[in-house]
Amino acid sequence: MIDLLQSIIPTVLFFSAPLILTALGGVFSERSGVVNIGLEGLMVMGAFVGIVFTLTFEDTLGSATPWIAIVVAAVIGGIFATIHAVASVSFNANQVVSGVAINMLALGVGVYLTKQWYGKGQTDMVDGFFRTDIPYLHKIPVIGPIFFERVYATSYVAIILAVIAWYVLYKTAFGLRLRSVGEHPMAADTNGISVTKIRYIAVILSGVLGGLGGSVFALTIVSNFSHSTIVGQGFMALAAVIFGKWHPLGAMGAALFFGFAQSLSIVGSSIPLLEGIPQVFLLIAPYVLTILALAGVIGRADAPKANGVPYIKGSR
Amino acid sequence: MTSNNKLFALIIPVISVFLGLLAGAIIMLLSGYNPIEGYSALWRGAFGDAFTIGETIRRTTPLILTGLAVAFAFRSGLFNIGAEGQVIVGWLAAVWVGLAIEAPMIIHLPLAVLAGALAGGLWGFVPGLLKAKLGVHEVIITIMMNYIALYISNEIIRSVLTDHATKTDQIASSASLASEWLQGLTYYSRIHYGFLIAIFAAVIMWFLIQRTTIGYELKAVGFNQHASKYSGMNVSKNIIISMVIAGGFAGLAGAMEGLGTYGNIHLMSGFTNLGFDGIAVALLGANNAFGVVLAALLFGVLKEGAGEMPTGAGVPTELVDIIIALIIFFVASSYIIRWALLRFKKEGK
Amino acid sequence: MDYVIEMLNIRKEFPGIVANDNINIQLKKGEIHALLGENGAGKSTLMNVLFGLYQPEKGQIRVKGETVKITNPNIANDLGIGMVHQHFMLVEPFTVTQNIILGNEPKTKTGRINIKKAEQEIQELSDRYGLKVDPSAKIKDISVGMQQRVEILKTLYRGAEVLIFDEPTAVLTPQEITELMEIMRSLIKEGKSIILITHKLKEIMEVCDRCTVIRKGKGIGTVDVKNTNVNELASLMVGREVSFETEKKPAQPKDVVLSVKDLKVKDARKVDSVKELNLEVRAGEIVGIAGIDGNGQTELIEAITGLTKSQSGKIMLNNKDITNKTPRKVTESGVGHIPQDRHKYGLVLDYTVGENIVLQTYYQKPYSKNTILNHKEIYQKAEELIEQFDVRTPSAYTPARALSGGNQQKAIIAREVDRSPDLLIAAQPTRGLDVGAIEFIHKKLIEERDKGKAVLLISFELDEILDVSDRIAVMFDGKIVSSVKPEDTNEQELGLLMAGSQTTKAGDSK
Amino acid sequence: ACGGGDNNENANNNNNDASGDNGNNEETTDFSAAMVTDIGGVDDKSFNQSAWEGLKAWGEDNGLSQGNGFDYAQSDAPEDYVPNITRLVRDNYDLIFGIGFELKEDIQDAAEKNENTYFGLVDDLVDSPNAVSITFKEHQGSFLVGVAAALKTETNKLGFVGGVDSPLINKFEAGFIAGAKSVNPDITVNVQYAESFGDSSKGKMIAADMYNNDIDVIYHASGGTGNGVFNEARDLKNAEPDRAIWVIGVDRDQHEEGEIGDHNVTLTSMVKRVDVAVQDVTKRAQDGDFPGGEQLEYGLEENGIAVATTNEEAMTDDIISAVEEWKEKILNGDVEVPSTRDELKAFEEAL
Ligand SMILES: Nc1ncnc2c1ncn2[C@@H]1O[C@H](COP(=O)(O)OP(=O)(O)OP(=O)(O)O)[C@@H](O)[C@H]1O
Ligand SMILES: Nc1ncnc2c1ncn2[C@@H]1O[C@H](COP(=O)(O)OP(=O)(O)OP(=O)(O)O)[C@@H](O)[C@H]1O
Ligand SMILES: [Mg+2]
Ligand SMILES: [Mg+2]
Repeated sequence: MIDLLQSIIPTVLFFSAPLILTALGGVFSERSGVVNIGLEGLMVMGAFVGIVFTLTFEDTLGSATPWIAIVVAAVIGGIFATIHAVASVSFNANQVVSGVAINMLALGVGVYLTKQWYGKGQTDMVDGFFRTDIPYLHKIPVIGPIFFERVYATSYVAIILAVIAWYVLYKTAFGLRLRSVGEHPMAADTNGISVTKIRYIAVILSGVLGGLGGSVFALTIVSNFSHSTIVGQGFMALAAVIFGKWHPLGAMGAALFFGFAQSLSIVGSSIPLLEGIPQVFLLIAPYVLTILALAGVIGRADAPKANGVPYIKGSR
Repeated sequence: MTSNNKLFALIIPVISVFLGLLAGAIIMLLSGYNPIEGYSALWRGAFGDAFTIGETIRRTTPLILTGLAVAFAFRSGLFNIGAEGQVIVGWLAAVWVGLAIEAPMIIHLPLAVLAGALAGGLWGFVPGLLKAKLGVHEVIITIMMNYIALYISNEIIRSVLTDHATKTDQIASSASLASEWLQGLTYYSRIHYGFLIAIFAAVIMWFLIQRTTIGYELKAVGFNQHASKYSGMNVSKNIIISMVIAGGFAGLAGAMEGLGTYGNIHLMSGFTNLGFDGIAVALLGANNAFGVVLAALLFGVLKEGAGEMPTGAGVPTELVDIIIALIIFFVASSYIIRWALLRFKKEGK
Repeated sequence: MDYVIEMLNIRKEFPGIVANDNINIQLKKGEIHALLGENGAGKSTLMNVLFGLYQPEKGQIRVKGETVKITNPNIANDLGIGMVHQHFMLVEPFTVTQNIILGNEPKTKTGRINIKKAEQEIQELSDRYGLKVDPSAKIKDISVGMQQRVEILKTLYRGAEVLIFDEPTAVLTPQEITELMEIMRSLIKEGKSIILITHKLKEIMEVCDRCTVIRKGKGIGTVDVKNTNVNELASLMVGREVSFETEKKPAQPKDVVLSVKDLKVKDARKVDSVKELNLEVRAGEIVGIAGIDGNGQTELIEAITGLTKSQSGKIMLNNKDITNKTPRKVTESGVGHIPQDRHKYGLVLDYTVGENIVLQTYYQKPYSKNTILNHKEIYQKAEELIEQFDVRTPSAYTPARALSGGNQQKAIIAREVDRSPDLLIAAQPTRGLDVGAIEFIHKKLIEERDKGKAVLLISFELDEILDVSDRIAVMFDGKIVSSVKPEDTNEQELGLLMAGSQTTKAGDSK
Repeated sequence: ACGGGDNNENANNNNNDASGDNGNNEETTDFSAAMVTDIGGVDDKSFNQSAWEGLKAWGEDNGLSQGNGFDYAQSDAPEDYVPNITRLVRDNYDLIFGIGFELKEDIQDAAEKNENTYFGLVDDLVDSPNAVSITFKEHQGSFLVGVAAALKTETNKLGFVGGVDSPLINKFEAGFIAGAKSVNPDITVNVQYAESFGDSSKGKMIAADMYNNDIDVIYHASGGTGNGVFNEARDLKNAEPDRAIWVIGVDRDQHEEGEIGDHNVTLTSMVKRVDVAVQDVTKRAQDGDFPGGEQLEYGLEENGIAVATTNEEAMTDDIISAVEEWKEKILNGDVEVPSTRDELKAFEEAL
């Protein structure tokens, strides 16, 4: 059992980290009332920037490179997300359409620039992040080896950010305002809160976190960028947002759940009692499990009331 | 006011598309390509000759249907990201029937098409049911259903429809939508009778939504569930119906691919993207049947024409994706364009 | 002359209409100034302009003589202007405290919200002005009355000197209204000034010093309340004479249409709210249910109309059992329902007036034949009813959303009455409506009675109950505690009965 | 519609002048050839790229340049194949390659409809007098890397990661297992399919699980999914440089993917010389003996399949010599390498 956990947990951690980060972005955006199915595109941007930056500076900056790379990716992601903000907050665009456009645009730009700069459809390989032992913690008996030995530090960055996100959303004035804008923008407005400003910040934050998620994914798992680097992770992150009921910790839990299910479906084939099962069942297991979990345990999830509704002054 | 709206409803998409193309031209200039060449290549690629026109129509056909699938659900306040999976199962079912049974065309073809629609409908039923009975959010269920569809269909192709092959045999000609005649007209493009089905489906949606009590209920539920309940409608039933019909449309899209374009189904190592494009198509078409047809056509033209741009003008296809994305942005932001127009008219007075 | 607020020649247009057509209003320090006008006259608009939600096309606003531009609510707040909106501006999932401090949150050094501090500030305020609230309760769990007190606290918390109340009493029970009056007086004592929008002339006479009247967007003038009277105000507002006492012939009750036996219903939070209730309504009589909000009236109606399940007991209509039947079955068996919340239940706001007119009948001939709608029939019927009930709307094709509340209500009543149901349930039918509309609706209810229909009227307005009903059933704590005739009772007696055995629970347990 | 006629001329012409100059370099030819990629461009570091390199090499030998003389059309989705092929036909290319089994039907149709144009299909069979099928004996190459793996493994546990479970990939699987077991029958091979050629995270998870169950050599035939395999291997190697962690690449020499510090986890790669095949066929067509209707199968003897030896320290001399031995056995027919799971069964029983 212990060693089963020991084989699953680290997998769960590296698989889930990008989803957690991106899902947090989704939580911020949707809590402020801006639907964001552009998460996929934001991850693409992040992956692209993360890889390009690492490729360019790996030699000069050495082992710090991936860390700087994900920060840069976060920044660019934030900038890229402002497109979504302008369209859906300032221009009152249909937020879903704008999100779809973000997805197309990111992929187009990413692959196009890759071809322009490297003359080929995908970049070379980078080293990116390596697993490490988390200082001190990995010495803890039992827990240590399972959770803190040979893991990606970025996984814990993601988890810590989830906690921070929770604190920001539920303990600070900014969080209160952000949620009020997503629930009842006019009420916020009459209290002198700028709906536009808050929503911009939230959407840009989702870009920052999506960029982080994408770059972490690329630098811990894929090691290069191409049109098929990000395929559906953004939508899984969106699923995690809803699964987690638009709550940062909930979203984290959901992402971890996905990771767990995935890793089970793979480890499963080497678990004796599951060996007989046809592979297809293991393949769909993660998704079926999710549906069962939702139907059985999680149940109804209500989006923030004003989610997806552009706020136009003086109209009811 | 309303007359204005009607006018705008026509003008705004046009302006948006124009602005999108303009932006695309600028990008091409900046990256050192000749926009004129680029766009004329795009035009040739889409309308250059009988063949390309045939292919353009062919490419538009399933997009109309997935567009309807998303739009229809939206009308009753549901977001169907599941068209992707519904397409796959529809494709599978249609081909299955196309292979499994022997019958005269008048029976076989409709049966195969119907099978596609039913399979898609079934795939829409699950999220519909969970939403209606347990309030589980349809977005997440449909996403999961997409993956399940993908893997199951691959497995069925491998171990049921074939003896471990990459693709099934061609379906019986009695189940095929392909048309020698149309192909002859279009220099062997893969245009098939499916586009008639797609148009018909659009008419069906328009009729259902605008002219029948079913549509009246679906829209009411979409707008205000409390009032719908008060007025004696069965909210759950309507949610399920809506998802099933939506799934049916997407299933038809799959049938178009299976019975028309390819005449078989092959192992898929990823999604078709028909479903995801359907989201954009639906919303560009303002979730209205007629609009969806136009939006799908726009998509079909751009994507088909895109193929010609690399060989024709040396412009990479990615650039075309960028242009499409920009067009979508401008259409999405029509509010600001409307606003600008109103402004403009005020000045005018 | 020291005016705290002066709005001069204000003009505000909306696509299609001029909501305010150079209106003037001047607010003296320390006065309660009424703003009176029909539904859709332009009151809310004018006040939204003052509060910075709308920008006027023309006109001037002065605060303490200074000309100011109020481009957003922030500026209004800074100028000491606070507004209690007609439709509350409260975030439902938030607590009372969170709603009040939203936008002006006290912080600790760590950037964390200082809830402790906030709560005690709020406590002080509510003690000072006698505004009872539960700081840690969630908005969605508290009564409308308390929600309104929260709105008031919001303005006070921001140090408002001038308070605008947009139809505060429309949603309150009589008890809550008396409390509100007290609150206003104490606010004045503390040196605040108040603009009060209301359709209830009695309230104006009771608390206001002056009253500005507007009609169809135009200013009619300002009068001193002490040298005017209800009828003058009414005719100023409507532009014609208005009769108040609704004259009606005595009722001739016939056989029982609705009979409710030992009914038990749980409310949304699964607590018993209707407890073994018994009630009968006969053809040709109007039974008024008097009671303080939150004593099970809502659940009673929802149970009868099939919107909620009843735990036990029987509901019979014309001796047919309709217990726990679906809303559709209930409607078909001859029940009409004018719901309490017209925006939530009564209308699909995004549907046209026409589409709303057939909300329960769209599936029947002639509006549809085997599922195909017949728009011609639908809109013919709509125009006919619009005509007959004089619903003020540009056309039958206008979305219900764009109608004034009064006219939205008329549309609903038109729809329900036109089906000529054996039992017509009217829940708060005149809430938020101007006297003209109220007069009209009362007439309609009595007409139905005279046609031999049974009418069940639920209202928190005692004078409405007293005017319109033939028999009054007092509801307290989920039961009918007594049944009296309007002519042998009065407001005081009713008030006591409604309060049950003197245990005054001022509606805070909704 | 489009000029089959001038096509016809072309074909004749080049037959003529082909007999004139014997494909002498630098002198340009008016024979033209182009290819349609399957999904992914000519820079997919895989056989689209390899094919393109072959075509380029041929073109440059004949002083041609991209766009005139030779070109490619990129497909981003299966539905692009037909338009791309047709486009090239209309541009009067004399020889058109379809790269990848996915183009089978479309090349078949095109060949039937344009009998004056030559077609070539890589990785599957077409049947038409003006079309040639180019397939590879991947099972042979896989067999040899299987041999290498068998000699390298210390745990006698090997892993195979496939993309989508399909006949083509099964070829790799069968050959690999056969090769490994011929060296040491006790070796076990854990076979996993990711059901995707682009799912790195799954590749990484599978690899992690395999290495975790002390498998020390993984052979992947899974395109982009392989990225995850290499990623995991490099990470493990980085943590324990002395631990034996190996990946075997596919289609082309994936040495670069294996680099980690001064180590390299790429043991070897099963190289598929699509370039050789394409160049060869084009040349023959240009010289007027287009193998129309034939089914060319490029294997070890045609140099269509090779085993990379870039990683010297890993591919020790005795491994290389062993590989050479087995290569001989295959060439002279002592060993018949299985190419399907059934053949594999039979093969294993025969061991
Ligand atoms: N946001 C808006 N857009 C368009 N028209 C509006 C808007 N708000 C109000 N109106 C119109 O302006 C007119 C005045 O509205 P206003 O809200 O001032 O009425 P009111 O006096 O508050 O009515 P009530 O007594 O029912 O509250 C009405 O005809 C209304 O339809
Ligand atoms: N976006 C809008 N377009 C058109 N009319 C509007 C709009 N928003 C509000 N109105 C109208 O403005 C008028 C004033 O709105 P208000 O908030 O006062 O509601 P109301 O008319 O008082 O009805 P109620 O009191 O029942 O809510 C109403 O007629 C309302 O329908
Ligand atoms: Mg108002
Ligand atoms: Mg009102």
